[in-house]
Amino acid sequence: MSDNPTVEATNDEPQATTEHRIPQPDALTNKDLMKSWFGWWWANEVPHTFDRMLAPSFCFGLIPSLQKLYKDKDELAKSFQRHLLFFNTQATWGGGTLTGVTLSLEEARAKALANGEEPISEDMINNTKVGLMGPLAGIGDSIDSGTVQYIFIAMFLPFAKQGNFLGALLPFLCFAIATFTYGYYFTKMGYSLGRSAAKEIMTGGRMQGIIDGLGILGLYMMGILAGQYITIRSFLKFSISGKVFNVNTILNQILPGALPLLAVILVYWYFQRQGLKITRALLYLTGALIVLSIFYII
Amino acid sequence: MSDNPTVEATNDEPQATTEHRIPQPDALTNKDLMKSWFGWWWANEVPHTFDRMLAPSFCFGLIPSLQKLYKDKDELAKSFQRHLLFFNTQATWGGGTLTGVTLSLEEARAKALANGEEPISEDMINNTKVGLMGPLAGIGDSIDSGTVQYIFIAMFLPFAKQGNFLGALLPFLCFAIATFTYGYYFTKMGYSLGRSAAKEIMTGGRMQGIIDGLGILGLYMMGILAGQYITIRSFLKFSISGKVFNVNTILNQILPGALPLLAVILVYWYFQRQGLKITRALLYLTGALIVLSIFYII
Amino acid sequence: MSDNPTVEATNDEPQATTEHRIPQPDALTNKDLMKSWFGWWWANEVPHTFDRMLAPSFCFGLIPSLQKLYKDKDELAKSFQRHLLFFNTQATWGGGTLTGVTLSLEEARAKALANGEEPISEDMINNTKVGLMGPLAGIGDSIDSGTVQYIFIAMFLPFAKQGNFLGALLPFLCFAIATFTYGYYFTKMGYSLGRSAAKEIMTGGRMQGIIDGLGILGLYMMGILAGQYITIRSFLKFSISGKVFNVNTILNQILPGALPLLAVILVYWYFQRQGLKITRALLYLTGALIVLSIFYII
Amino acid sequence: MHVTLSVWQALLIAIWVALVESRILGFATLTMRFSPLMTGMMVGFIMGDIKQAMIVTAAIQLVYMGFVAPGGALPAEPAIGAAIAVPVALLGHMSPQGAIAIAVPVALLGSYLYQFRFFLNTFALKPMDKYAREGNARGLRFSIIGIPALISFVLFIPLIFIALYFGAPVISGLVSNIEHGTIIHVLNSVGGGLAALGIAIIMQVIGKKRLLPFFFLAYFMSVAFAKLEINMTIYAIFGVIFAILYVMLSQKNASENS
Amino acid sequence: MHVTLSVWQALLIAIWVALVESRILGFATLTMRFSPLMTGMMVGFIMGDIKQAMIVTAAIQLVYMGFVAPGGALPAEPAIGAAIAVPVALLGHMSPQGAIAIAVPVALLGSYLYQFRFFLNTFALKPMDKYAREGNARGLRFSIIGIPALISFVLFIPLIFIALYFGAPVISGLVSNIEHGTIIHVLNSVGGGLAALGIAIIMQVIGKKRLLPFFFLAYFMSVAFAKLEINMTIYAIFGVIFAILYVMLSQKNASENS
Amino acid sequence: MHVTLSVWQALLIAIWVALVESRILGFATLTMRFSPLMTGMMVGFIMGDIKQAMIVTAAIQLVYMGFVAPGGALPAEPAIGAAIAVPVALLGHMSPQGAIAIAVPVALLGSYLYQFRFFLNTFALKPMDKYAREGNARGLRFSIIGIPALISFVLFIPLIFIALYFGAPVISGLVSNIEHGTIIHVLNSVGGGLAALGIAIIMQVIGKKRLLPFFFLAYFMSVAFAKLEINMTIYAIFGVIFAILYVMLSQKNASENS
Ligand SMILES: OC[C@H]1O[C@H](O)[C@@H](O)[C@@H](O)[C@@H]1O
Ligand SMILES: OC[C@H]1O[C@H](O)[C@@H](O)[C@@H](O)[C@@H]1O
Ligand SMILES: OC[C@H]1O[C@H](O)[C@@H](O)[C@@H](O)[C@@H]1O
Repeated sequence: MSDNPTVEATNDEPQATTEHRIPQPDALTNKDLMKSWFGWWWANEVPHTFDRMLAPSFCFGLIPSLQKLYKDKDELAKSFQRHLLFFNTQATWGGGTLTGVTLSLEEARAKALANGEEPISEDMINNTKVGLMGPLAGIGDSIDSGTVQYIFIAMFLPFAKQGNFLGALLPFLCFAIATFTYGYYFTKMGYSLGRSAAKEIMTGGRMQGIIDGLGILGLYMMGILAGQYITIRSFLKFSISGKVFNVNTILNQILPGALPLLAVILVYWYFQRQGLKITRALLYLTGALIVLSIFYII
Repeated sequence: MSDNPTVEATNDEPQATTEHRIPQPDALTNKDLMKSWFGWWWANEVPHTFDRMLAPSFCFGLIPSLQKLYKDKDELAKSFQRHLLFFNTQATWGGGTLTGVTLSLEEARAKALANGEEPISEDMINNTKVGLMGPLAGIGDSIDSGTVQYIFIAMFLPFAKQGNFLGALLPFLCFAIATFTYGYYFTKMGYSLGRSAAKEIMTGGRMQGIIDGLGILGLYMMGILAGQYITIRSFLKFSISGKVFNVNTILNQILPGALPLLAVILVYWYFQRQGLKITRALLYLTGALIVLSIFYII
Repeated sequence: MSDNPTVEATNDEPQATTEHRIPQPDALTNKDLMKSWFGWWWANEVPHTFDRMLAPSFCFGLIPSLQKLYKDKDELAKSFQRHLLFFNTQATWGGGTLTGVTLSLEEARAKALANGEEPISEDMINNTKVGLMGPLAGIGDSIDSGTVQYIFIAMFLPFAKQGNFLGALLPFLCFAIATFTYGYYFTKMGYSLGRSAAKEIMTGGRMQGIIDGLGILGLYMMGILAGQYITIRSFLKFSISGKVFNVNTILNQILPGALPLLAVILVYWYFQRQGLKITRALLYLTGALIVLSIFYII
Repeated sequence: MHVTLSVWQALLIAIWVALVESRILGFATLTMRFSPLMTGMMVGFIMGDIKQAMIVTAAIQLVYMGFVAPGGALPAEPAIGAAIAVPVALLGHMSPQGAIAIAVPVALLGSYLYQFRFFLNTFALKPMDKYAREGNARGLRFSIIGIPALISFVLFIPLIFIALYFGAPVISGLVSNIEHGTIIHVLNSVGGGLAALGIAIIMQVIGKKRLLPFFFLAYFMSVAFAKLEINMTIYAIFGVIFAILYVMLSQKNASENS
Repeated sequence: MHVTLSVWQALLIAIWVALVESRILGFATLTMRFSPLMTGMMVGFIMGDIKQAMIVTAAIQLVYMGFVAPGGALPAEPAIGAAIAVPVALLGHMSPQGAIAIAVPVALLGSYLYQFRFFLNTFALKPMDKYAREGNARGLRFSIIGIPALISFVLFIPLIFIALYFGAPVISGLVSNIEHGTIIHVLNSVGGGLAALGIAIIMQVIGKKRLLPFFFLAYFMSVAFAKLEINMTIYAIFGVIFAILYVMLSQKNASENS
Repeated sequence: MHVTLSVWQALLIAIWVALVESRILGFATLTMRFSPLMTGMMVGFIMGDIKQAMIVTAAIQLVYMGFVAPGGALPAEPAIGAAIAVPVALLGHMSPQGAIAIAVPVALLGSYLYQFRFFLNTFALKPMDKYAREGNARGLRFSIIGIPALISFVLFIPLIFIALYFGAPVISGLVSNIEHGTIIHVLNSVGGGLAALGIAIIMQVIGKKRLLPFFFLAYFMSVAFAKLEINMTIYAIFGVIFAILYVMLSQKNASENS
C-alpha cells in the first residue's frame, strides 16, 4: 500500500496538444452542475481510502461534466487522472464549493485548449483545489457535523424519548434536505466565483488573501474542536513518602488542556517530518494510546 | 417632507469670491468658542428633525463665530447654508469636538479667502464633519448617556428611596455640570486639533488613520450597545404531534443573540439600499414590530 | 549617590585600536559559556544596587570569557566598563539568554578588531542588551518566580503540612535544578542565536521584529501581573445628609481596577518625565502610600 | 379615586413636561428626559408631598436604568410616565409598584408623542433655509429655537393638562385595560426593538463598511461574555485598544521605532 | 436471555448496517452513521416494537451528542452500537441504561471495523487508476462505487448477522467482561485521543505553518472560556472576524477607503 | 513566654538569614527568600523540632503564594518573617495562626531591611568602576561579590540575633501593638502598592511607548476575566500569540507564503 500520496500534479503541459485539433467543449449548464454535485454527494465516503481519501468520489462527481468539456480522449484521461490525486474535504462547504470552482477552471482550460490559447495549467487547478480543501474541511466539519446535525437531533430528541419514530426520521430528513440544498447552492456559487477566480489567478490578485483567510478560519476551527472534543487526561498517581500526587491535577496547574494539545502537536509534527502518512500515524497513535492507557498513564 | 437629505456639499467654489475684496476676519477668541459651545449646548435637541437631525442646532451655535469670520454677506450666507446640511452627533464628545474643529477650519478658510489664497474647500469642511460625527456619536452616547448619567443616578438613588429630594437634584446637577465642563474642554481641544488637522488635510497625512480609528471605536461601541440594549426574543411556540417547540430556545442553540442582531442588520441594510431614510425606516420597523408582536412571534 | 544612571554607551570607537596590533582572541567553548552562566547565576542579586541594578553581576559572569576574548588590556577594560552600565533582567530567561547573546557579539567584535575589520560597535552590543532585557524580565518573572516556583511549592506543600521536611527541601531542589538547567540551555541558545543576530544586525534584518515581539510580550505580562498582584483599594467613605458613600464601590462601577492601574501609570509617567530615578520613585511612592493609608484613603 | 388635581397644579406640571420635552433647557434636559427623578421631584413640590413623591419616583427610576438613545430613539419617555403616574399615585395612595404599572405604559405612549414632535419639526423648520440663504442671523436663530419650542408647548401642555385634570380615572381605566394582555406586549416589543434603529443610523453615518467586523466582534463579545457582566467602560477600553492597534498596523510606518 | 432473533430479522438488520456503513446512500448517511437514531428506528420496525426501540435509542443518543470526524476518525460507530444493543435490550427487556452499557463497547469495536473497511478500500480501488489512464468513464465509475460497496457488504453483513443471530449471549458475556476494568478504559482512551488524528490531518492539509497562531489562539480560548459554555457558532463568528481582520491588515491596500 | 533561645541557636538562625538575604547562594536563594519553607526547616533543625516547625511554616507559606518581585520590589520578606515567627511559635507553643500573626508584620518590616541593603550597596560598590577602568579582574570580582556580601552579613546577623535572643517578649509586644489598627493597615497598603514600582520599572526599561496598548489589553483582560480564574500560563500563551501576530502584520512580508 502506497502510504505517501504525493499531492503534486504532473506538470508536463504537452506542447503536442495544441497541434492536433482539439474539439470545442460543450458549455456547462446548471444541469451539469447538479449532476456533478449529486455524483459527489452520492459517492461521498463510499470509496474512502487512506492514500487518496475522498479523491475518487470527487472525480466520480466530475466525470459527466469532464466528458462534456474534453471531447479529446487524451485530455479526458488526463483530467480523470489529476482528480484522482489525494483530496479530502468536507462534503458541502468543501466539496460543493470545490466542485463548482474546479468545473469553472476546467471549463476555462478546455476552451483555451480548443482555441489554441495558453490554458490554465494543471498545476493551477490542483493548487486551487488543494489550497482550499483544508480550510473548507475545517469550517464544514464544525458547522455540518458539529452544529447543524446536533441541533436537529436535539430539537427532535424529545419525540424519541417518548417512543415516537419521528424523533429519528425528522432529524435525518431535515439534515439530508438542508445539506443537499445548500451544498448545491455552494456548487453554483463556487462555479461563478471560480470564473472570477480564474481571472484573479491569472492576474495574481487577491486569491492569496482568500486562501489565507480560509486557512486561518480552518486552523482556528480545528483549535476550537481540539479544545472541545479531544479528551485525554492523566490517571497517573504517585506517592512520595505516603503523599499521593495526582498528575492530572498538577498538569492543570501548569497548563490546563496540555495533554490534548500535546497529542495534536505530536501527530502534526509527525506529518511535518514524514509527510501525510495517515495509516502509520493512525497505527502509532492507537498503539501509543493503548499502551499508555493499559498502564493507566492516561 | 423631504425624506432623503443629501449630505454632499455644494461643490462650486465661485471664482468671483477672489475678485471682489473680502474683508479680513476677526480672530476667534476663547470667548467665541464658549459662545458657540453654549449655543450648541443650549439649542441641542430643540430643533430635532428627521431630515436634518441636529444640523440646525449645530448651525445655531456657530452663528456668532461665523459672523466674526465672514464679514462678506455672501460667504456668511454660504456658511450658514453648509451647516444646515444633515448632521447628527452626540452633544459633548461629538458636538463639542466638532464645534471646535469646524471653527478652526472655517477660520483658516476665511483667512485664505481674505488673503486671496487657495482656501480650504467647503467639501473638505463637510467631509471632516461628516467623517467624525458618526464615530463620536457612538462613543459619546455610550459614555455620557449610557455610563456617566447612570453612575450619578445610581450613586444618589438611595436618597430618593428615602424620600430626599437630593436624590433627584444631585444627579441632575452633577451630570449638567460635568458634561458642560468637559464639553467645553472638547470644544477647545477640537479647535486646536483642528488647526493641525487643517494642515494634515492639506498634506494628506494621518487624518485617514484617525477617522478610521474613530470609526472602529464607534462601530465597536454600537456592537456593545446592540448586545446590551436591544431586547427582541421570540415567543413563538409550535408543536408537532404533541411536543411543544420553543423557537427562542432553538434560536439560542443555533446562535445566541441572533434576533437583536437581525433587527440591526435589516435596518442597516435598508439604509445601504435606500439611503438614510430615517422616517420610513422608523415606520417600517415599528410596523413590523407591532405585527410580529401582535401574533406573539416576538 | 548617582540617581540617574545613563544607559547610553560611550560611542567613541577609537581609531587607534586598529593601529597597534590587537592579539587574536581565543575561541569560546561550551566550558566558557558554562563559566559565565554560572558566574551570573551565582552573583545574581548579591550586588543589587539602585543605580546599576544587576549590571555588576552580569559583568561578573562575563569576566572569564572577556579575558579570553580581549588579550589587549585596553579593550578588556573597555569591555568591563560597558557591562557595568545599568542592566536589569530576570535571571534565567533574561540573564541566561543575554549572557549567550552578549558573548557571541563580543566574540564577533574581538575577532574583527584582531583582523582589523569593521567591528560591531559598543553601541550595537549595548542596544541589543538593553532592547532585550526588559521584555525578557517581564516574561521570566511571570514564568520563573510567578509560576514555576509556586507550582513546585503547591505540589509538595502537603508534606510540609504533615510536618515532613521534604515539603521544604523538594520544592527548593526542584526549582534550583530546573532553573539552573534551562538557564544554561538559554545561554547556549542565546549564544548561537547571537551569531545569526550579529549578521542580522549588520544587514538590518528582522532584529526589530524580534525586539518588538518581545516588547509586546513583556508589556503584556506586566499588564497581567499588574492586574493580579497590585492590591490598592479605597477605604474612603463619606456621607451626604446621612447616606454613606463607599468610594471603592463607586470606583468599581466606573472602572474596575482603576486604582492599581493609576499607581502604575503614575510611576511610569514619573519615569518618562524624570528618567529612571528608581530611588526617588520608591521614596515618593512609599510616602504617598503611607500618607494615603494613614488617612484610610486607601 | 375621585380626588383630582387643582387646575394650577395640573397646569404647572404640564408646563414642566413641556419644558423638559421641548429640550429648551439645553443638553442638561437629556437627563431630565431620560430619568423620571427631576419630574417626580417637581410633582412632589407642586403637590406638597416631596417625600412620598421621591419614594414613588425612585421605584420608577429602577425600570429605566441604562436607557440610551442613539440617533434619537428612546424607547420610552420616563419623564412623561412620572408626570402622570406620580400624581395618580399620590392622590390614590398607591404603592410604588402600582405607580410603576401606570408609569410604564404611559411612558411608552409618551415616546410616540416625542416622535410626533420630531415629525412636526421636520415641516415647521423649513423657513430656516430661507433665512440662511439671506444671511439673516436673527431669523435663523428664531426659526431654530423659537419655532420648535412653540410647537412643543402647543403639543405637550394641553395634552398633559387634560390627562392630569380629567385624567386620573380615565388613565386608571386605560392602564388597567392595557396592563395585561397584548397591548402591553406589543408596546414592550416595539420599545425593545426600536433601539435597533438608532444603532443602525449611527452605523450608516459612520459609513465604513470595511470596518464592520469590529461591530460584529463587539456584538458577540457582549453576547459571549454576558455572564461575566463586564463593565461598559472596560468594553470601551478594549475598543480603544483595538482601534489603535488596527490603525497602527494598517499604516506603513507601523514598524518604525518610537 | 435465551430468546433470539429470527434469521430474517438478523439479516435485515445486518443489511441495514451494511447500507449505512458503506455510505452507499450518499452524504445523508453521515448522520445515520454518527447517530444511533435511524438504526434504532429500523430495528424497532423490524422487531415490531418501535416505541420501546426509540426509547432505548434516545438514551444511547445522549452518549454521542457532538461527535465530529475531521479526517475520517470517528471515535465510535453509534449505528453499529445501536444495531446490536437495541435488539439485545428488546429481547432481554433491559433498561435503557443497560442498553447503553452494551452499545458503548460495541460501538468502540465497530469503529475498528470501519477503519478496516478503509484499509481494504486502499488496496481494492487500485484498478481505478488504469481506467482513468484509459479515459474509461464506465470502468472508473464501477471501481469507485461498485468495488467499495461490495467490500462493505461482504465485510459487514456476515459479521453483524452472526453477532445478532448467535450473539445475544456471546455479546452479553463479552460486554460484561469488558464493561469494567482495563479494556473499557483502554477503548475509551483510544476513542478520546483519536480525534487528535483527524484534526492534525486537516492542519497538515491546510499547510500554512505561518498561520498556526490562530490554531493556538482558538485552542486556548476554548480552554480559558470553558466555564462560559460559549456556543460553537459564536466561536466560528469570532474566527471569521479574525480571518477578515488579518487578511485586511496583511494586504497593502488595507488603509484604502471603501 | 520566658523561654528563650540559646546563644548558639540564635546565632545560627541569624547566619542562615544573612546567607539567604545576601543572596550569596546564587539564584537558588530566590525561592529561599520568597518562601518561608527552607527557613522554617532550618529553624526546626536548629531547635530540634522539625515536625512542628514544618507545620507552622506551611501555614505561613499560604500567605505568600504567588508573590513576584519585578524590578526587585518584593512586598514582604517571608524568610525573615519565618526566622522570627517560627522560633517564637515553637517556644510559646503557639498555633500556626498565631505564628502567622507574628510572621506577617515581621516580614513587612523585613522588606524595609532588604531595601536598606540595596541602598547601602549603591554606595559601597563604587570601587568596581575603578577596577574596571584598570582592567583589574580580581579587584572587580571582589568588589562585586565580596563587598555586598559583607554588608549583608554586618546588617542582618546582629539585627536578627538581637531580635531572637532578646526578642520573644519584645516581638510579641511589638506585634500585638501593630497587629490591629493603623500601622498594619499602612504596612499592608504599602506592600500592596509597591508592586506598581517594579512593574513600572520594567515598562520603562522596555521603553516602547508605541506598544503600550498591549499592557492595557492585558491589564483589562485580567480584570474582566477575573471570575474565570484563567491560569497564568494561558495568559502568557495569549501574549505570545498577540506578539507573533503583531510582528507578522507589521512586517511587509506578512502576506508571503510559507
Ligand atoms: O446618537 C447621536 C445622537 O442622536 C440623536 O441626535 C439624539 O438621540 C442624541 O441624544 C444622540 O446623542
Ligand atoms: O475532515 C474532512 C473530512 O474528512 C474525512 O473525509 C471524513 O471524515 C469527512 O466526514 C470529513 O468531512
Ligand atoms: O524584574 C527583573 C528583575 O528585577 C530585579 O532585578 C529582581 O527583582 C529580579 O528578581 C527580577 O527578576
